[in-house]
Amino acid sequence: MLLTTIVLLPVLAAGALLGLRRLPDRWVGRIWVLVTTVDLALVAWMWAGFDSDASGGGFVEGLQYEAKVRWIPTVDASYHVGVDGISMPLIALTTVLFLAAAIWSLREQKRPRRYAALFLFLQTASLGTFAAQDLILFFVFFDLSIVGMYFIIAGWGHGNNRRSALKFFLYTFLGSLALLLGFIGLFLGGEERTFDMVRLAANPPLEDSPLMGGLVLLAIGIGLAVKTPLFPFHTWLPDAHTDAPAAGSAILAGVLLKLGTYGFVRIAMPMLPSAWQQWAMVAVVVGVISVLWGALVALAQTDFKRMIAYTSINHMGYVLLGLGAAGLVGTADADVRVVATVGATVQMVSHGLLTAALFLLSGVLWARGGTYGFARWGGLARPAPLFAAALGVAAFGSLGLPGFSSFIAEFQIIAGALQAAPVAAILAAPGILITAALFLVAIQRLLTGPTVLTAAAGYGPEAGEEFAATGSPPDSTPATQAHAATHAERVRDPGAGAGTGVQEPTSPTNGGSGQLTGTRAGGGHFQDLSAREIVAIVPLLALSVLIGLFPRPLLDVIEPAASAIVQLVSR
Amino acid sequence: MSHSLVLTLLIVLPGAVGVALLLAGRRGDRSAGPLAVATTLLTLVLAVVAAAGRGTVSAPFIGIVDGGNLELAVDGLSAVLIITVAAVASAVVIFGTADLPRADARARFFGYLLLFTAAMLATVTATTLPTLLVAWEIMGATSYLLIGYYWQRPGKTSAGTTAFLTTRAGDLGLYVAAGAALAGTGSLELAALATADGGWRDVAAFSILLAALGKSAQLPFSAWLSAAMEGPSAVSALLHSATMVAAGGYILLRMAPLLEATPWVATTAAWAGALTALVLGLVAAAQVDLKQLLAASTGAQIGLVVLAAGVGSVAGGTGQLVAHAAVKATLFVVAGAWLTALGTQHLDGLRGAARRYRGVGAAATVAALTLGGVPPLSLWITKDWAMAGSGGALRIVALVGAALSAVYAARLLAVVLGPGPQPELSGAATTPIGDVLDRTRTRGEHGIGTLRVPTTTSAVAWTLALVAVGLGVLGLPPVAARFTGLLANPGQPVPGFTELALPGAIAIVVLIIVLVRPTLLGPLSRGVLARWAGLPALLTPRPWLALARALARVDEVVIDRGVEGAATAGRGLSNTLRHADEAGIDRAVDAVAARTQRAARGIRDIDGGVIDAGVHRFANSLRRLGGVMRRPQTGLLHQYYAQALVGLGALLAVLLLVR
Amino acid sequence: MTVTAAVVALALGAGAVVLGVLVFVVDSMARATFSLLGSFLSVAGIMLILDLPYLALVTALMMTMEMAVMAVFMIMFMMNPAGLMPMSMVHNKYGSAAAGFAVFAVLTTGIWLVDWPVAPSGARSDTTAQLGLALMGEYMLVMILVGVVLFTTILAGTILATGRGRYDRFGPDLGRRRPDDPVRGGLGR
Amino acid sequence: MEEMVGSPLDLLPEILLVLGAVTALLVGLWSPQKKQGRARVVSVVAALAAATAAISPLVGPNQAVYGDTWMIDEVTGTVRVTASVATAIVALLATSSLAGHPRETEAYVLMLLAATGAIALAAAQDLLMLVPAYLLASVPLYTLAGYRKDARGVEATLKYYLMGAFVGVLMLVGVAALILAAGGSGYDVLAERLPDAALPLVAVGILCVLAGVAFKAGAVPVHFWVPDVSAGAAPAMAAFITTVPKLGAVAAAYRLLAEPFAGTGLNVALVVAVVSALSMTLGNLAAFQQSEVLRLLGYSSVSQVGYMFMIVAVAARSDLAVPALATYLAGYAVTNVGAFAAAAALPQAQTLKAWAEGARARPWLVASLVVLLLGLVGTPPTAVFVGKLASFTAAADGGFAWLMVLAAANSVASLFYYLRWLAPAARGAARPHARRGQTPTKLATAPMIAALGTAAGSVAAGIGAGVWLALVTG
Amino acid sequence: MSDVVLLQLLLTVAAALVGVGVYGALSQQSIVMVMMGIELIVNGVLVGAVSAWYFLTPEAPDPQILIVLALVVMAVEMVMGFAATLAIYRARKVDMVDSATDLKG
Repeated sequence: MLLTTIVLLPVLAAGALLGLRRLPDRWVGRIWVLVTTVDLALVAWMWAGFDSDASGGGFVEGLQYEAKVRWIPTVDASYHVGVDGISMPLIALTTVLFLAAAIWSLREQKRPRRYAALFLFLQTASLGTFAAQDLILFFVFFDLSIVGMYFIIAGWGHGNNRRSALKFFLYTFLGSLALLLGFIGLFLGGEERTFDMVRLAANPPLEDSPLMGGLVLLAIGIGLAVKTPLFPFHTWLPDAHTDAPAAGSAILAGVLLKLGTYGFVRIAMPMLPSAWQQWAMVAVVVGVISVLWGALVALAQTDFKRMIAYTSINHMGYVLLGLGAAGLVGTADADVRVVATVGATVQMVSHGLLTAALFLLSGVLWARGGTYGFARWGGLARPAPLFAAALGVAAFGSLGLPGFSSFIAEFQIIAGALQAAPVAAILAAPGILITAALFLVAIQRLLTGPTVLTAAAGYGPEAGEEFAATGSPPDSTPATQAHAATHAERVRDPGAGAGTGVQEPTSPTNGGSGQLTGTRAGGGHFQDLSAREIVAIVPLLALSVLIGLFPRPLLDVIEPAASAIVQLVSR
Repeated sequence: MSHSLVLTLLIVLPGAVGVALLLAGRRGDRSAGPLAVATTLLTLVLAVVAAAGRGTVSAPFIGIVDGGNLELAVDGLSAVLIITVAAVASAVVIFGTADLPRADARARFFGYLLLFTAAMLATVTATTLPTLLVAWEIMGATSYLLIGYYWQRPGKTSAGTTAFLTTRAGDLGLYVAAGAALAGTGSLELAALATADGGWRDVAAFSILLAALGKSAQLPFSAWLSAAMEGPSAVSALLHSATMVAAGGYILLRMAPLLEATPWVATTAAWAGALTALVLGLVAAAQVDLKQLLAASTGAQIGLVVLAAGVGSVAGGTGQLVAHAAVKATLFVVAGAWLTALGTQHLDGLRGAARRYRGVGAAATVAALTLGGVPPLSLWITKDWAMAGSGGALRIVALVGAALSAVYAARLLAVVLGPGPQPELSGAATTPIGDVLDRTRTRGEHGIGTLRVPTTTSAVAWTLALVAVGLGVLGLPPVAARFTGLLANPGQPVPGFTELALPGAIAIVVLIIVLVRPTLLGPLSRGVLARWAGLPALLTPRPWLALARALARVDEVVIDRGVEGAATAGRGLSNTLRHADEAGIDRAVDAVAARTQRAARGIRDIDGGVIDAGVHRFANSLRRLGGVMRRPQTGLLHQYYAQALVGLGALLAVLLLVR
Repeated sequence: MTVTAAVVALALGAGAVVLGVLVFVVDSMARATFSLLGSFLSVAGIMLILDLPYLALVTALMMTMEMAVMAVFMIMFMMNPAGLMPMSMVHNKYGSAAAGFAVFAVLTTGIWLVDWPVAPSGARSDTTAQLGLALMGEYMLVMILVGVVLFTTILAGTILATGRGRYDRFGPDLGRRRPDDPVRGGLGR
Repeated sequence: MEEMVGSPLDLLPEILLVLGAVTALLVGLWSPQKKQGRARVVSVVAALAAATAAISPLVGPNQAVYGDTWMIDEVTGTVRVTASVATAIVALLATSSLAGHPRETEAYVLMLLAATGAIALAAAQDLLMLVPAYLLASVPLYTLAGYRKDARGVEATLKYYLMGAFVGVLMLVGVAALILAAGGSGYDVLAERLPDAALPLVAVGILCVLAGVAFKAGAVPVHFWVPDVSAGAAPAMAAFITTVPKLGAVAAAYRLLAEPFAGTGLNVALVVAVVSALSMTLGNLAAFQQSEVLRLLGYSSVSQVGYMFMIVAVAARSDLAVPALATYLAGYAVTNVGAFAAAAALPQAQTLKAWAEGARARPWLVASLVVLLLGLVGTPPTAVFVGKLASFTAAADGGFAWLMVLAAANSVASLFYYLRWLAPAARGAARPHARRGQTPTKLATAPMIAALGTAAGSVAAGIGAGVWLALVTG
Repeated sequence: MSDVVLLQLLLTVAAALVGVGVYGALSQQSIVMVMMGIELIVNGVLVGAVSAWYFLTPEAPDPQILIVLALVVMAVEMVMGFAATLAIYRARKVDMVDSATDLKG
């Protein structure tokens, strides 16, 4: 009941928001924050009551907060929810990120009611996917998340958002249908025809027909790979991210991508153990390619947000590397494969926190100047030290520095995968290096050097619509860039301009609270993070550090489930 | 206080104070200096206590397997190193308070510095791979922040980036080593690595060697040292003496049993160290910039540590590490002092600096002589001790490398002890310090100098120099034996008399020759060696960037637009088949059609590859199909009839023919 | 069945086909209508020979009426009623001919390939009674449904064909006592 | 002979519909022009009564009545309920365009009669029953298609009629061929004798009979009327024409495939699968570029028939076919009517663009459209999703995995053109200010309510699918 | 002449009528002429049904019922055809199928 409440509370609130037409708009954001806070509190309550030592560890036995109601009896589909050590952290992550998105969006001016309702709807969809213990229920929520995100990008995005949203929808919908076909294959292949995940995992179908098992895994794999996304199904991602609103990007990267990787753990591995073992090397290879491809392509980006988007591919590649390694039963010890699996799960959580923070930070750039182009920002550490600090911390976190959650994840994945797939793991390691390079270069371009501010007339969402109206996305062609450059105002810091003076930044106290409400118009001003932005971003970073320094509480929850899945996949 | 608490505090105290300073931001600037000095001094005390106490600490971390936690312990090697690190850190922090301009963001600076120190202390006490990796990587990251401390100035941040990336490239080795440990021993204990089975031991050993080479700026990773000189002098003093570069040497010494078990890795290490000593020695001799000279010499000296680890001479290596730390700290402090005072670190600009600032000048002279390996000073002993286990070609290379240290030490001495600059030299590429007599402020390439060396700096320099000299006692056999015993590593090779005498003599001879005829080195400065022997080119990111751009283009043009083209081609026929009067379609179609066309052009641009042609054909066939689908609906009934009949006929054929 | 009967039946069949072809050959709609009627009557003749007198009669009567209606209809509404102006009103002649021939060919091939399980010909019982019993028994529901169909057809045909309804004739409130018709006559008069 | 005749109570729903039709006609004949709403009330009550009356035999045992010409089972029951309910909804949503129309009454009457025809199609257990059922399900629609009597309407009527007449006689040829082959027309007789009959004859017969039901369903290659009629008829009529008779036709095809055509030496299932594949593909691809709302929906209904024929193809091959049919028919009925209702809500908006502009500042209409169109795509948890899930499963279970994959690909393709309608509408509604102070497009209330109701119903039916299935299969 | 051959010949007649009807339905421009083509197909059905009954299943009433239904079909379709023709004539003053081509694509 508690779990159902957690899942359905947001959508009910969304309905109420839409229904209460008399409610003034300014209350919408506050109610939204309130609801997400309550949801987070409920999840905390659930976590507190979660027994991480429960026997079985999850998947087949040991699910907690279970609830089951029959839905479509002829195909044995039901409303079946429950949590275990893999879904618990992701549910928590979801509520945290949605709270951050709510806080971030408190100032949303454009149709705030529908915006809030869509996010709340999306929250239910995401939570439902993580909680679902029935394939059809999983698919329902999985698909709804796509719908919700489509409307968010199409309605509140900028730049060429309509096209990006369409591409996102079509591409991920294709993936979700492939997934559905795979589910049907699981249903038909099982001895007892059911869509119930627990029963399918307990008694995996298609064990004796490698061909069908492989095909079903292929369908499920493609479906999840599109969502994750993995090379070469990733091309919707950069566009969708670039044109989505900041909070939308944060949710898309932080939560929705996890639906894909979560699906691998929850569905592909326990239900198709033989096929997963047989094809684990493919997963590993795809993971490694994604790692390297994502990192390298990100390195070449000239747009901050796009760059972050590509790093998501890189980070998700690690997850798959870890999960693939977990399936290489013959070549690695169970303990080691557990390490890789745990790492993959931690990576999901970690990436959620850090990438969401980075996307919100990129939203700061957009709010100030309507562009993410590296060429149009510079030396921001001078006017906006808080922003610089937050960006620096987030970047270091994302590049896998110890002390952050990402280190725990990547270390475990690479260390755990080495025995199973030495070549792959060694090939993936440079991904860490390239990620480091690209983040450092980004920091260098945005935060240091001469101050470059873009404060063009008509920046903000409206400018994006102008671009949409002329049919060409920002920064897509040299012509647009030239056009944009005329709007960009280069403000050289006097000290830096002299080049030799040992001078400190000219505005050392900009971070003081007195500056928080400065105007955003005019050249030479770059308003530092506002209180709202700080409250949205900093907790995410803090959580990442907390996990990075004290990972045990999280690992205690994940490990039993990871052991369970490794055991299941070894059947 | 229990031993483990001391050990914990040893790491946590500087770390916590550092973080606190960073969080305080500019508000903490005023109190940062004193606080940092107090902290490091306290840390030094703690280090001494911990070294005596030999405690262990364990904190839960990753878990699951043995050695997954954060575990620290102090043994002989660690004991020596924590004291060294803490001492040098204290000295550098004190120097920093005097050297760093008042208006700087001091809280940030000392915050980083303390964090860095904590990381180094953790590195040298770590007993598990996660611990080591955590400390190791944080050290790398803080080094980036320290080098890029003056982020406002062009080039500083990118220098930090270079340093971080190069060292991180080596760090990847530790990740792999961890994997190998897990695979080979099922645990992440450092000590267990030597017992790993099968090829995993080789993998682990080689990976750790890689990490060490990266951190210690050994060949082929040496170039970052040059870039790291962009940092403030205090940073250079810390990074290039007892920490950071030393960490690579340390880890190899720590892993001596593993190297012993994998001879080929040990040999590789030895050769890498020896060659680095040789090449960077030459590079150092060719420099015209004081800090660059010192940087290169650091690489060369640590090369001897690596050599020592490779040949199993742990005690010698450790001695070399410690002695070098003291010497190099001294020299960097002095170089920093001169930089602040004169605004230059160019050798031309520093002519006569030692005469002008006699206090630090004397310290520098002593340190430089030590560096040159002049008997009976410390490095003379430790150098030869370090290479004691080597033989044959390796020994010769090492000896030449050692001799080169006399060359650059002499070069340095020749400049700073030499006569002051002549005014008529002002036409040179770099401006010399100018007219000393008129006492006006002068400009160097680093701006206006203060023309003043604070007393604190002199004191620090002297203290360090005295320690450097004092470490010469390691040459006394009883002390050496004690030292070896401390490291719990009896049976170490010890240099005999000739092995000591010969290099000492060589050093003195070389020193004198260069001091007398400094111009001998002139040609060297104009060659490739002055530019770090082309090493930066070796690690240039350019090919990677080019690859990244190429992939990005493939990503956007081939994969993305290919997919998109295929997806939209279904309706891509839009304009061609559309009748003129039905033109009221959504703009989006046009946009997409235009994009599809652009995609087509883009695809064409990448010369007819396989993907390209295939996608093209697929898109075209879909497009044609889309046209076919609408064409039957002609509006003419008799054509409907005919088509229905044909369709039914076809179905009849299917029905009859396909059973 | 006697040979004579067989020959007559076949002759009638041939006639039906020839008349059917004539429908699309003659250049007058009136003639076409009568050709069609002839074709139907020939088929009715076949029925008669094959022991189905009742249905033959129904067919003949119904087709006669229907063709009469059709003729009237043509003469009233359609152009070129009497074939005064020879004209061609066809499209895709060869394609259609090919289609028609293909259908014929396929069907005929089938007909001559199939091994027909012909029942022993004997004295037929009262065929009309057989029909009647079936209609009132087994197929009663079919006939009921046909009744509904006919009711529907009347309604649907009327609505589709007429331009004016009760409200045009009797006013929106049906209050008019005499219908307002453009032409006098008809119901409600 | 007495035992041949069943109890009239077995046909209670149909009797209620026909009686309702007659009563409505009588009521309407004596009602003033503006007060023909009475006839509507009678019709809706009759339709709902029929739906209610259909529930108890749905639960009861299967039985063939009236000389085995009429089958009462879950298939019939499904069509009885869905067709009656859909008729009631269409009658309500037609209010806006029909109220005060001189032929308003007759429209409701014809709808009720056509619904009866659809049920007869579904229930026919004898080829000879199929023929009048076909007529009854066709004849009223010819008139309804051209109810507006404008140029487009009558053209729709003409094409629909000519196509229907032609295919109708082809079906007669088929029936004749099957009777020739089997010597009887009852499905049980056919099932028994067709396996031994001459294959060419059986093939021609099966094909022509299937052509008839495919025509009613609007499947390739006899689908040509669908887009033209959808575009030419009034939206409410188009809603009826593309929904109610299809339910019966698909059920009829299902019944044919399940029993009489199953045992022949011919691969009838494959032919149906081919028809299914062609329908969904052609419908979807041809819809890509449509700019008219109704025409787009017309093609969309062709593709939907393709999905439904998947179930037909596996009628004899999978246990899952019956639940799939029940859920898909129900989902399709609700959703398709709803989509047409959404189109009808803005009667002046013919093109997608005009619709989007008209829907501006009408969030509930847009919301309904979102639910309905995404429902047609098969987005959970709407009713069509459950239907698609069941039909995909059934298709794979029946050995047509390739068809399932194709259907999935088609679903993605269909999303594209639904979004072409949906996206501008959602965006248009987003802008609160009209551009040049145009007068807002007129909103028709009844279709608006119908759209909202069906949208809600679609979701409710999806979530409550279990209840419905329990009713049908239990 | 055996019964089988006679049956086949009569069925050939039926097939010929169907073929001619198909030709007519496809080739004629006038709506009424198209209807005539359709009538001819029904005519073929009649021949087929009557032959089937006589030669194959004289004991079963089904072919006879089929003939009745064929007549019903013919009548109903005539009615609807004329009604449609009238309607389109009223609306557009044409009676040719080729003239009604507004709806297409």
